Amino acid sequence: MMPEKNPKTYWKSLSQPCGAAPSPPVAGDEFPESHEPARQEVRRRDFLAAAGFALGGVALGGCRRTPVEKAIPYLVQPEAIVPGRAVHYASTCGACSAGCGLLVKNRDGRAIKLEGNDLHPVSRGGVCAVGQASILGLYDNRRLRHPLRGGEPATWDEVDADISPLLDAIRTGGGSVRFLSGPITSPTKRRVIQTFLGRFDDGKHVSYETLSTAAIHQAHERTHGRRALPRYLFEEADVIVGFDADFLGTWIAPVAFTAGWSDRRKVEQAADDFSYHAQFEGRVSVTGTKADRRIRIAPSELGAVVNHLASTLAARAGVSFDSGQQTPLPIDEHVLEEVSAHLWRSRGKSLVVCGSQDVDVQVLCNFINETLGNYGRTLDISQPAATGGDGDGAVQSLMQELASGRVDALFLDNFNPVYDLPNGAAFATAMGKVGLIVSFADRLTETSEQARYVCPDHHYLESWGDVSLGNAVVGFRQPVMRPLFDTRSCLESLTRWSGTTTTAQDLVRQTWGDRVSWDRAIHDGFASVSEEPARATTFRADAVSAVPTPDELSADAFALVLYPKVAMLDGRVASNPWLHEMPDPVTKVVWDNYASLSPAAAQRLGVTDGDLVSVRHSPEGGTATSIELPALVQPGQHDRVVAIALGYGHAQSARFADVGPEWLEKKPTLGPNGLVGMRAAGLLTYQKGTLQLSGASVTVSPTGGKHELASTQDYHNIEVPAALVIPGMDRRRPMIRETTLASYKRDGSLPVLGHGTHHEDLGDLWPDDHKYEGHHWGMVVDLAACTGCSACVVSCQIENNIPVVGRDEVRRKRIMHWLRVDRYYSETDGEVDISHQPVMCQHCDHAPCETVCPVLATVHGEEGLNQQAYNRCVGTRYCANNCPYKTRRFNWFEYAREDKLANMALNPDITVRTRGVMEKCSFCVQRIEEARIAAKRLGRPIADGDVRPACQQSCPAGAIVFGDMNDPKSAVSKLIRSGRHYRMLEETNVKPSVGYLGLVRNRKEDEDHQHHG
Amino acid sequence: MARNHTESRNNCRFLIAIFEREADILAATAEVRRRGQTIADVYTPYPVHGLDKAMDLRPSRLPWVCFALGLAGASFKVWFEFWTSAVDWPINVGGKPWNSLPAFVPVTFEVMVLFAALSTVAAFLFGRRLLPGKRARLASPRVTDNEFALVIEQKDASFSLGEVSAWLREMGASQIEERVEREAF
Amino acid sequence: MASAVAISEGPLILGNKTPGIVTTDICSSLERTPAPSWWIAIAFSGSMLLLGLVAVAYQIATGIGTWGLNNTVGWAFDITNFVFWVGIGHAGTLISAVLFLFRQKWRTSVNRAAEAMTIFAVICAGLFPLIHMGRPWLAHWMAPYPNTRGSLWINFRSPLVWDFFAISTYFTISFVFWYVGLIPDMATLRDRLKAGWRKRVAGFFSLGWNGSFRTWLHYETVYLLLAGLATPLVLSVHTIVSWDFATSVIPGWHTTILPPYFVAGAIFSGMSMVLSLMLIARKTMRLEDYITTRHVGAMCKILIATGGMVAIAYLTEFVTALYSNNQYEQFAFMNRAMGPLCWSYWIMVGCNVLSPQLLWFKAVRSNMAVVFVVTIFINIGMWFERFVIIVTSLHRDYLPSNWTGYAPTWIEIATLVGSFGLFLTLFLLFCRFVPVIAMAEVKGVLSHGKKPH
Amino acid sequence: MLTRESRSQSVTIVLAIGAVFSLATLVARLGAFHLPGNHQGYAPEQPIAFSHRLHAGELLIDCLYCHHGAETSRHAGIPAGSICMNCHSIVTDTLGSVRAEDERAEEEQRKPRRMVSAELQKLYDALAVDEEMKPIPGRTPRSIEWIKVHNLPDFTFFSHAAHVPTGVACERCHGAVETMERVRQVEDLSMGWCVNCHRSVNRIGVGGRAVDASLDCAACHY
Repeated sequence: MMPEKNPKTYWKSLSQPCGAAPSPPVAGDEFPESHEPARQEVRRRDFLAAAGFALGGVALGGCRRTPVEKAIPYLVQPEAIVPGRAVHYASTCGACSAGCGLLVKNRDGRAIKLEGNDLHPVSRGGVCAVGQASILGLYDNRRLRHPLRGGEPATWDEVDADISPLLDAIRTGGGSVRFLSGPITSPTKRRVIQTFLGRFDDGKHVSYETLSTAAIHQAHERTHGRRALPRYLFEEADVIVGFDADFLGTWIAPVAFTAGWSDRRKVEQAADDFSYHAQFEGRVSVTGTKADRRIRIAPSELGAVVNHLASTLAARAGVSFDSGQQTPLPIDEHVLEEVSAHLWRSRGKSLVVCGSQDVDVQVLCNFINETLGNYGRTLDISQPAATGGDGDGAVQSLMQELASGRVDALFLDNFNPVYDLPNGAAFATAMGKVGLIVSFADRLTETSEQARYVCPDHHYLESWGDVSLGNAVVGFRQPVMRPLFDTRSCLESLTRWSGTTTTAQDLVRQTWGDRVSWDRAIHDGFASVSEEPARATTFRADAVSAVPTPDELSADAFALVLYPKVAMLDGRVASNPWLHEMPDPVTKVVWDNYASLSPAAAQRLGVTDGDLVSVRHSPEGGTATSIELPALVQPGQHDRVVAIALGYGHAQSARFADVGPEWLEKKPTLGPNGLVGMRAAGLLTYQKGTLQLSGASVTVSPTGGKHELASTQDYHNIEVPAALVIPGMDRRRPMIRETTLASYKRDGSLPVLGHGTHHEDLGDLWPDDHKYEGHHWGMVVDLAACTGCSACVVSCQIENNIPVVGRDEVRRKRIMHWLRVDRYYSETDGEVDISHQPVMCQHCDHAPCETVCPVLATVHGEEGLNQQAYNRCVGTRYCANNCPYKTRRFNWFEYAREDKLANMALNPDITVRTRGVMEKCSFCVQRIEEARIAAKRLGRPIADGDVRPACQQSCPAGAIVFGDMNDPKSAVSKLIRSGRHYRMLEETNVKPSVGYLGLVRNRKEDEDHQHHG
Repeated sequence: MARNHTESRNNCRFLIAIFEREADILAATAEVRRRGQTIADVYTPYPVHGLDKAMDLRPSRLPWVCFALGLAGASFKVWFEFWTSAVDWPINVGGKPWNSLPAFVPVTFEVMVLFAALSTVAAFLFGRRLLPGKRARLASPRVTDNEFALVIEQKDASFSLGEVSAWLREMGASQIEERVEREAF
Repeated sequence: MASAVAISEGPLILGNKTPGIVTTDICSSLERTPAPSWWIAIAFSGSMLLLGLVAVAYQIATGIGTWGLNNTVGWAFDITNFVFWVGIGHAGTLISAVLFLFRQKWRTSVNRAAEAMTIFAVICAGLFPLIHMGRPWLAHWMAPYPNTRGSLWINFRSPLVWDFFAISTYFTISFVFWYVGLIPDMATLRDRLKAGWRKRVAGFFSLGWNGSFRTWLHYETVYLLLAGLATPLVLSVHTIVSWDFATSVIPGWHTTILPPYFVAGAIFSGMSMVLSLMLIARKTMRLEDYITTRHVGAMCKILIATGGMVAIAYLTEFVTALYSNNQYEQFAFMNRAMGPLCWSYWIMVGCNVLSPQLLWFKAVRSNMAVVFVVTIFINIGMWFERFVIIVTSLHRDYLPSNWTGYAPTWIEIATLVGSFGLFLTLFLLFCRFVPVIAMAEVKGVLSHGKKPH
Repeated sequence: MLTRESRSQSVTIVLAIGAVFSLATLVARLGAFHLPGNHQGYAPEQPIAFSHRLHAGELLIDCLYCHHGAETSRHAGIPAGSICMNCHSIVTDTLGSVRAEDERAEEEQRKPRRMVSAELQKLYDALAVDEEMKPIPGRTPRSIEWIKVHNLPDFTFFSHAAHVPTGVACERCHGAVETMERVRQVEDLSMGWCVNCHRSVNRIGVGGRAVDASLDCAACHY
C-alpha cells in the first residue's frame, strides 16, 4: 500500500521524501485551495446559490459568460494516486490511549475519513466518536504552522540552534530535566524519551492523566507484583459486574470492550450464551443503561458493596477473607445475592471490573476475580499493554520540584496540565520558575503559551508511531498525508537534541527491528510481536484486606461524581465542534456540561433543568472550590449524587463564539464565561495518592439563575403523559419493543402489542408497479447491542458533510444529524430502564414524504432508496412534516462555513447543501454507487458486505447491519427473519426498509418491565 | 351585430329616446316592437329584468362555450397528468401506482374551471367587442348612471320622426334626439 | 341557505333611492378628497405593510431559520396564515356567487367589497406558500413546463401541487369575476368623472362599455356561469387546502372530516371578516342606507349556522379519535385540549363556539358594536383553529423523542402583521378608487321606477 | 389630423411590424440561445495551445494514455507534466522545423541546434527544466493551469469509471476531440441530455451489450 521511495529522476524533485502519500504539489501553499476537489466544495455552494437566480438569468440567457474553472494537474504523477480515487492507509488512532485500528481514507492527498480496521485484533472494526472526529484536528486552523520562540514564529534551525546549547549547558552542569506527558503507550516514544533523558544526570519522565487508572495499576502491584493494567476480555465473560466502570463509554478502551461485550449480547448468534451484566453506579453511564441489572449506589457505598460481595464469594469458595468491621449493606441483599450467585455459577467465565480510584477497592476486585478464577481467562495480567503508571502523585511532586526552582528544563508533551490539573493555576505559577520550557503542543494552550519554545508535533495522522496493545500486539501508525504545516515529529525533535538525526520512521523501525515483518505491519496497521513472553504472576492473598468504611456524607451534602462524557473525555478534544455537538448518549444535551441530579434530589433542592446551582467543595483544611452550573434532572441517578462532566470550560472552546448562523435572535453558543460549559477539574481531589474523580462531599445550592440547556430531545419517556391518555388505553409507545431473555427464549418472538398499534399486513394495493427486482437495500439495528455510544452519529456527520449548527440551533431543535440516537426512559417501581434507538431515514417503500413533494425532489429509487435531490428541492418542508419518524433535516440557514482548512475534511463526493433545502440519511448512497462501479468493473454483482454505510462501519457493537433484502443469504435478510425483528410504525403501512431487533434484557420473566398491552 | 355590420358602410339615422324610469323603458320597448320599428339597442344602467323579452332577444349561447372548453381543459389535463406521471418519465413516488388517477382529480377539476371560466369571459368580451381602452360610444352621457336610452334605427323612408317622437314622449321619454352615425353604438 | 336568510324585513335599500342618487352616493365618496380618517387608516395599514415587507425581506435574505420552526414543526405561522387568508377569501366568493345563485338580492350591497376582500385575501394567502419555501426564487418549479431536465415534470400526487393549481385558479377566477362585475361601474365612473387621469383609467378598464342591453344579456349569462363555476371552485379550494393535511400520515391531520370542516370554517371566518369590514365601511363611509341591519342580521344568521357546523366538527374529531382505538390519534386530540399548547385550543373553542352563541339574540344582532366585537373574536378564533390543527398536531406526533415546542419569532409575528397591512392597504385603496358597492346591481334591486309587484 | 380610426390602424401597423421584427430577431437568435448553465460550444483558450487534433487525430495516441484515470476514477484526469515528458523530453518541436534546422545546419556545416517550439517551451518553463531536460537550479516548477472545458454542476456526481469500462466511447460525450485544434464542449451536458442517453442505452445497449443505466435521482445527485 505504501509507495516505495521514488527513485529520484530529474523532474521528480517534488516527490515525497519519506514515501508518504504526496499532497498536490502546489509549492508554498498551506491550503491547496486551487486543488480541484477542495475548491469544488466551495463552488458547489456558490453554484447552488447562483442557481437560485436562474429565472432572472433566463432573460439574460443570450449574454453568456462561462465561469472559468481551472484544472491543475500534478507536475509529476505519483504512482499510487489516481485523482478522484480514494486510497486507504492503515494506521492507529491517536485520539486516546486505547490505540484502535484505523483505515484512513485518503482522497487526492488528503485524509477525509477514518474508518475502523476490521482486521484489528483489539478494536475489530469499530471507531468511537472521539476517534472519528480526531480527523478534524488535522485541519484545525488553530494549529501552529511553525515552531515558536518566545511567542514569535521561528524556523526549526533557529529553535534547534537555541535549544541544543542550552541542553548541553544543563547536561554539563548536572541540571535536572523533566519530561511531562500523558500516558505513553508508544514503545518508541518511551524509548526516545528515555534516551533523551538518559543523557542528563537528573532526567525524569512524569506521566499523568485525568482519566486515571492508577488505582488499578497500584492494586495489581499489590496483588500481582506488577504495576500494570490487565487486559479485559469481555467476550469471554458470561457474567459481567461493573462497579462504576463505564467500559462501554469511556473507560480504558471502550471500543474494544464494546466489541467484546456485544459479542455476547447477540441473541441470534448466542441465545444460550447471552451474558449477564450487572452495573453498580451512582450516575447514569452508557454502560449502566445497557446493564441487565443496574444498582444505584453512592460512591461512599461502593466499598461496602464490594466488601460484602467479596465476603460472600469468599464464603462460597471457602477462601478465608477477613471482612473486617462489616458495615451494613447499603442495597437490597437479594440483589447482591443474585449478583453473587451469577458470578459464582460462572466462575472462570465472569468478570468484575471497577472504575474506582480507591486502591483498596481495586484490590478487593482483584481478589474477587482471583477467587472466581477469572485471571488468565476473562482478564489477563501476564501480557498487559505498556502504559504509564507513574501514579497520580508524581505530577504533584513534580509541581513541588518546579515551584522550588530545582528544575532546569521542562519538556511538555502535547497536553495541557494547566487545564487538566485541579490546581492548574498553581502549576502555571510553578512553571514560571523553570529556566527552559519546551512544549510539543500543536497549538497555543494555557500550558504551551508559557513555554519559551513551542515545537509543534505532527498530527498523529501525519506521523510515524506505534502503540503497545498488550497480548504481544503492536499497532503501527504511518503518515497518511504530507504534513500540512511546518511541524516536526516530537520523536525527531528529541533525537535531534540528543545529537543524532534519525527520522521518526527509522526510530519506530529500530524499536521493532526484526521482531515484526515491517512491510506487513505497516500494511495491516498492527503486528504480533514475536519473542515477547508472557510473564506469569501469582496472586498475593496477603495483600487483600477489607475496605475501610468511608466517612458518612452529612445529611445535606452530595457525593460528587466527576466523569468524562463520551464525546468530550477530559477536554482534550474541546476544540472539536463535531464532538461538542454530539448529543450526550444519556442526557442528549449538547454544548454544555451540567450538574446532574436525581429527580428526588432536584425536587429537594427545588430546581429543574437549567436552573443554576452552585456546587461547592470545601475540604477540611483546604480552600473551598465552587462552580456554578445548570442543573439537569437525571432519572436513574442516585439521590445523593451530583454528577458533573469534565472537559468543559476549556480555553480552546472560546473559538466557538461564531459557530452557528448569525441572525437577529441568535443566542450565543458560549456561556457567560466565554467558553463552552464550566471547568470541573478544580473539583478533582487526591486521596491516598490517587486522583479521585468521585466521592468528594459537596454542597449543592440553587443560585436562582437560569441557563437553558440545549438538548436534542425534549420528552424522554417512552410512555406518554398519563393525563393525556384516555383511561384504559396504552401509554407506552411501541417504538422500543423489548423482552426478557427468558421470555424470548420461550416464545422466540417479541411480546404482542396492544391493539391499536398491532399491525396486520394487508398487502400491497399495487403489487405490480414497483417490484424491486434487483437489489432492495435494507438495514437492521440491534437494540440489544446498541449502547448509544453515538460513534455512528459522528461517523455519519463526517461522511456526509453534515454541518455543525451551534448551541442555539440545537436548542431550537434544528440539529442537522441525519442519524440520531433516541434515548427513552421507562420507569417501573422507581427503577429506570434506559433504551437507545438509532433512528435514521427509514427509506419507506410507501414513503409519505415522497407523495407530498410537489417538485419530485424526493422520490423512490429502483433499489428501494428514498432519494433526496438537493438541487431540485425548493424547501416546502412538507416532506419533513409528513415523515412519521421526523428524520428529515432542513437547512434553516446557510450552515456551511468558509473555513478552507476545515473544509478539506469534507467528502468530495457529497454535495454541500445550501440554505433552504431538505436533507436526510441516504443510506450512504455514495458507497453503494462506489461499490456498484467497482463491482461492474470486476464484472460481478455487488456482494453482501461490499456496501457498509458509515454508521455500520464505525459501530463498535456491530449493532447496525446493512444489505440487500432481496438476497436471502445476506446478513440483513437473516436478521429480518429473526423473531425479534420489527419495524417502527409498521401499522401505518409506510413499509420502512429499516428494521429493529427488539431489546433483550437478561432478566427473569417476572422482572419484565415491558408492558403487555 | 351582423346585421348592423352590413350597413356599416352607409350612414344610418338613429332615433334616441331617453327614459328615466325602468317601467317606462320596458313599456316603450314593447311598444316599439308592437309598432314594427327596428330597435337598434336599448341602453340601460343596469340589466333591466324583462327587457330581453320586450326586445325579443335569444338567450346567450355562451354556456356552450363554457361547457366545451371546460371539458376540453379537463380532458387535456387528465391526459397530461397521466402522460407525465406514467408515460414520459414514470418515477416511483411513495410506492404509488404509475397511474394514480384519483390523485389527478383535484388538478383536473381546477383546470376545468379555469378553462371554462376564462374561455367564457374571453368569448363574451370578444363577442361584444369589449376591449381595454376602447372608446365608448354612448347613446346618452347618463346612460351608465340613471337614464335608459331606447335607440330606434330608421330603416326605411316610411319612418316618421314626428309620429314616433310623439308617442315616445307619451310613453315617458324625457328627451328625444336624432343622430346620424356610421354604425350602431 | 336561502331559507336561513329569507328576507322579509322590509326594503333592502333604505332612503327611497333612485338610480341617480345611488350613483352620486357611491361615486361621490371616490371623488371627494379622502377624509382624514382614511389617511390615518392608510398610514396605519401602510406601516403594518412596511413592517411585514421588512420582515419578509430579512427572512428571504437570511433563511427560514428566522422563523420559530424546527425539525418537528416545519409549518406554523406560515401555513396558518395561508389557510386563514384563504378561508377569509371564501366568504367573498360565497356572497357573490352562491347568494347570486340563490337569488339573494341582499347580496348586492356587499358583494363588491366581499369580492375585493376575496382577491386581497387570496393575495395575502398566496404570499405565504411562496415565502415559506426555503428557496422561493425557484417557485416556478411548481409549474409543469417542458425543461432541459429530461423533462422532469412535477408530482401531481402532491397536495401542494393541487394547492398551487387551486390557489392560482381561485385567484384568477375571483379576479375575473370581480372585474366582470366592475365593468359597468367603471363605465359609470368614466362617464361621471371630469377629464383627467382617473377618467382615462376608468375609461381603459371599462372596455368601451356603453350599457347596451344586448351586452347586458350576455353579461348576465357570463355572470351566472362564473357564479356557477365559482361555487364549486370555492368548495374545491378549501377542500384541497384541507387535503394538505388530510392526506398526510400525521395524527390530527390524517382525518376524513377535514374537507367539510375546512369549508364550513372558511365560510364562517370569511363571513365574519366581511361583516367586520362592512361594519367599518358602513360607519366610516356613511353607507348605513346600503348596509342595513337587515344585511347584518342575515350575515349573523350565517355565522350562527356555520359556527354550529364548525362546533360539530370539533366534537366529531374527538369522537372519531376516541372511537378509533388508535393511541396516536387519541393522543393527538387529548394533547390539543390538555397538552402544552392547550391555550390555543381553548382560545379557538371560546371564540368560535361560544362567542357566536350571542348572535341568537336579536338585540345582539341589531347592536352593531357587539356584532363587531363578536366578528373580531371569530376572526381570532379561526386563526387559532388553523394554528391548532397545524402546530399541535405536528409538535407531538408519533415518536416521543421528536416532541418539541413551538414559539414564534418576531419575524413571524411581523409577517402576520404585514399580511394584515397588505390586506388593509389594498382594501383602503380599493375603497378610494373603486366603487365599493356594485352600483349596477344595487340599481337593479331598487324599488324606484319599477312597476309595483 | 388623422381620424380616430386611422390612428388606431397606424398604431396597429406599427405594433405588428414591431412584433414581427422582434419575433424574427428572437428566432434568429434562438440557435445561439442558451439557458444559464449551458455552456455548449465553450472553447476557452488554454495556457498551452495543445492540439488534440495532432495528438489524438494524427498521432493516434489513445485517449487513456493521457487521461488514464477515466477507467478507474471519477475524474479522467489532466495528464501530469511527467506524462507529457514521456515523449517531449525527446520531441521538442515539429518534425518540419527539426528537418529544416538539420538542412540549414548541413548547409552551414554546423551541428544542428536543438529546436524548441514556443508552446513546448511553456511546458519546459513550467517544469523548470533546461535544454538538457535537467532541472534548473533555483527555480520551482509550477503547475500548468489548464482551463476546464467540461464543467458539471457541483451537485452532480459523474464518474468516468462508471462509463468508460462499460464501453461508452469518449466521443459520445466529448465529441470528435481528435479533430479539434482547441477542445470545445460539443454537447450541452444538461440533465436531459444525460437522462436521454441513459434511457436509450437501456433499450439498445452500449456496443451491443445490454447495460443497466440507472434513471434514479441518486445515481447522480447525492
